[in-house]
Amino acid sequence: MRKEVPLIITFLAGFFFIADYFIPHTGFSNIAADVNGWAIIVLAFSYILGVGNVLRINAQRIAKKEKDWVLKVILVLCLFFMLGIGIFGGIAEGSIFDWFFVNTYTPMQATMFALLAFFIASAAFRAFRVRTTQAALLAITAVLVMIGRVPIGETIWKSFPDFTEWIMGVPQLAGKRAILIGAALGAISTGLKVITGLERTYMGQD
Amino acid sequence: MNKRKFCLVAVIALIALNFFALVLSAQEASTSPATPSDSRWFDTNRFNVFITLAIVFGAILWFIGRAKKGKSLFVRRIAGLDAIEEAVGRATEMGKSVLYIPGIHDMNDIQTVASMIILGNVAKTIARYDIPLIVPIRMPFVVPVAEEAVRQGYSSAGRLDAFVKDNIRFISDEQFAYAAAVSGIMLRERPAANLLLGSFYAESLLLAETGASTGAIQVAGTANIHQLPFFIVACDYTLIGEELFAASAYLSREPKLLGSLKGSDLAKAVIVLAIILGTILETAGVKWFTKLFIVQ
Amino acid sequence: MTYDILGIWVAAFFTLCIFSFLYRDNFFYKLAEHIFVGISAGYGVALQYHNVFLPNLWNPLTKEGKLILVIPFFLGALLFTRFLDKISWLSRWALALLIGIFSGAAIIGYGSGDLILQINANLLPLKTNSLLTSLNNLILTVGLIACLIYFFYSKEHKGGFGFVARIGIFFLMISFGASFGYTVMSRMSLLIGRVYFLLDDWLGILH
Amino acid sequence: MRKFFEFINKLDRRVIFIFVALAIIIPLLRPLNIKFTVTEPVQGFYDAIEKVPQGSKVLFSCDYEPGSRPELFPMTVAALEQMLRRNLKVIALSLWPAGPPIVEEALSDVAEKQFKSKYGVDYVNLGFKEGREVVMVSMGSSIPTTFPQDFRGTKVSEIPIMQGVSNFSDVKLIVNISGGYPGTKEWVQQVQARYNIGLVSGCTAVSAPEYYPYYQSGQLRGLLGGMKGAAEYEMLVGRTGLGRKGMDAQSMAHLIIFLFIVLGNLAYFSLKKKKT
Repeated sequence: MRKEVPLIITFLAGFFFIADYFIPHTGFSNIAADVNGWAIIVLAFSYILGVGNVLRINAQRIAKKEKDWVLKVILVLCLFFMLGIGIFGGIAEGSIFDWFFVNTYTPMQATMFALLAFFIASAAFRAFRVRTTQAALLAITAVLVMIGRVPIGETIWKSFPDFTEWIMGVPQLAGKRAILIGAALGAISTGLKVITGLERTYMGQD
Repeated sequence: MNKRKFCLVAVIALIALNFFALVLSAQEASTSPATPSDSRWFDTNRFNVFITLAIVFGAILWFIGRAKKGKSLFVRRIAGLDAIEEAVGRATEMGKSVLYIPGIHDMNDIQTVASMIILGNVAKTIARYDIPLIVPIRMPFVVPVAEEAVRQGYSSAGRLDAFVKDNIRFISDEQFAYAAAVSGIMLRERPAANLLLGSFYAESLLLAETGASTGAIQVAGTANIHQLPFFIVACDYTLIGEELFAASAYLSREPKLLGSLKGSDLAKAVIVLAIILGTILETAGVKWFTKLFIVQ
Repeated sequence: MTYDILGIWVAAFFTLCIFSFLYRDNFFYKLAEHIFVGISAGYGVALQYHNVFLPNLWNPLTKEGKLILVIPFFLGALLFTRFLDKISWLSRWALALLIGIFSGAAIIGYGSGDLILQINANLLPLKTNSLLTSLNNLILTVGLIACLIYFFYSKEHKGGFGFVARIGIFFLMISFGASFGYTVMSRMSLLIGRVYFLLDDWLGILH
Repeated sequence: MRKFFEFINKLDRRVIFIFVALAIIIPLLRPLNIKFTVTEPVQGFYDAIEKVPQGSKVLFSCDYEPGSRPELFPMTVAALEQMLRRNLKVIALSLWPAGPPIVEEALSDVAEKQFKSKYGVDYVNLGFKEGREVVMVSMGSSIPTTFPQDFRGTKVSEIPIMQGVSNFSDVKLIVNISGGYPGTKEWVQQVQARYNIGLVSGCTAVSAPEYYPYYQSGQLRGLLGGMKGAAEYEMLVGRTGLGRKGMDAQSMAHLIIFLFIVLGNLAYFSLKKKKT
């Protein structure tokens, strides 16, 4: 019962999605539309489950008074605060919820990504070593694309941007297309193994 | 016996529910004339997608069947595996530790599954020498799987006594905190070889750079295409995209992995031939072949 | 108006807290990081409640009586059995629905969108009226075939086959070089965005 | 000379960080306004929207979060300006949880303040739906059942712009601003060919190289790559946003990185020659 029913559900769900692509029959496509609609709802529940995990892990850390447990308390308080003003105060523009989104969520997430600019600069300086001919080719292309793609490149050489567009549109494209096709075959084989129940690691440990 | 009966009931219930939905939605469809009702049971102009999927599915299932029957399926040795062995060998010569980072994703990412197989093999080669194998982990779920993989490796080399459970350490599930802590291990314990194999994201930059600065020999491998450029320039060798999965199939000879690898290979061969044929026909001005690959 | 100014100062404070990680990991960075994890988790649930739970489940189920929605509600609730170890395996019923659908979506999406259409786009004539197009078509075709052969595992990369594979790695390196250049561009733009916020919205020294 | 390289090799990371910060702050304080021209994929994006008949409906999916805002928000407002100038009816939505507030901000800046358009008649914000590529396919069978209410809670059946919109055949073009997954790749795979609808994409520079095969194959009619793509597009639309303002800083930042790569390798090779 633990293994059989989930496998049946996975097979049915996968079958409906694939069949919906091939079968234009209105009655059938309505079932597939319903099943897709269910997935949207279950996914929303799984998001809430994810937050439940965040709460559970942090609650354990607070209980055991681990390092920085005070910060974990702040984390939990912020979570419930934002959740509360969102559900009761509404999420439209101009609400307190939106104020906190604009003035805390946005700057912090944007700055975390901006940190990467510094890390990539120090990596370029300390780790970007042209050890092999392959790395040399990578380095030359990287530099050509970086300089050609910014205005200063165009002042250096009039048709630098067109040359960069050529690199992106021909040699680079051939490599990316091969990777695309390889990834497509990989994804199809994994999807097939999951739907037919050959691949069960997603079942997790029981 | 009742378990089987219960499953049958479950299946029947599910199908009944769906036909209930069919009745409901069919009745709904008739009330909203906006969507013209279409009663065809197969969309013929999607026949080419059907054939392609049939070929790929058939190849994969056929090869998995052959692998299960123990037929010998040839897979060439992945150059990356030699690089891993060389890195581990260098560490044993210097008597220093080896750091194995299995990526930052959970067990439901196939790259982590592939990384566990390679980890088991690395453990087997290291078991013969008394050097520590440190495995820092980000997702709690991965810890027991990694312990099991390393224990299997040590026991199959007959050195279960040398297996140290504490070297497989859960660090933190936050991305940058994990990267900072692992960089700390690299700088403090100065491993001679860093192996970064699995699913990596923006933190790959931090790890590869710190590793390079400590002078350790580094071998990396990931299927996340956007992280490959950093690994290629910062590490001594990099397994590119699918090579990570090919390496795990080569090592484990596991029917499912071997079967899908060989199935994909057959599909690639068919694609290469199709491109050659298509290009010749296109150059000759013949268009019908290309039209076979149009999707509506 | 004062709320906006207060907001900009709060945003600037948190921006500098995160930037302080560049100097070294410190209390302010950890504080900001924990606040962010809490706020973003709370934000997510509130948004899912307003944009998914109410319109797609609660209102149709209670107000329009679409009883079929009892199934997803039941499956969704099953997910929470993950917290009760004794019956946590029940949560796999809900996971099974999601994994089944996403596997089906991957097969159709990759199969039709990536596989067939990308092959179609690479069946190119080598003789065209413009020399440049013919040359480009040749490079595209040779490059694609060489890379596919590089990712071929059933034959040793030796002799002629090995040579073609080496041409493949040649194209792959150009492809990764371009990705590296574009990634540098992306990260720099994100930093420009933040510095622009600090200099313009906060300090107002940009004319 | 070798002492200089030894000094460089042991340079502290924070010194590098200071150089990067200066390379960005100085051009912002002293703009150089270096000229640049429009490249072909950006022209394709602009022309694809110009070709949409006046007054028809367009789907505008902004799938990104504040983390990619500097590259993608300028594209969002510029695309809105071009669409509203052609009196196109914009149906906006987002497949990322943190997307809708950004869409609301763009709509109020451009639609409300600049064009004085009426909410619900000229444009609408359908908000967020969880489900990623499943939402796209679900919209293929029915948009109203997938999005029963808009972001402000009004029922879709009561919104004028949504009358007669049942699935993708009722919109002329999909304009997708994409920050990653789910984004342009999923729109191409799940929707473009299956429902035979035009698609253009504005994406982060990180994703741009992966989408060139879709542009060459015609699955994408236009492609804006990163902040440079936004700057070129702003020039075409005639708008000065963060895209154009950031270009000088982008140029200097790239030169600094180029310099770092060269210096790092010179130091590496000179010290390596010493060892062997």
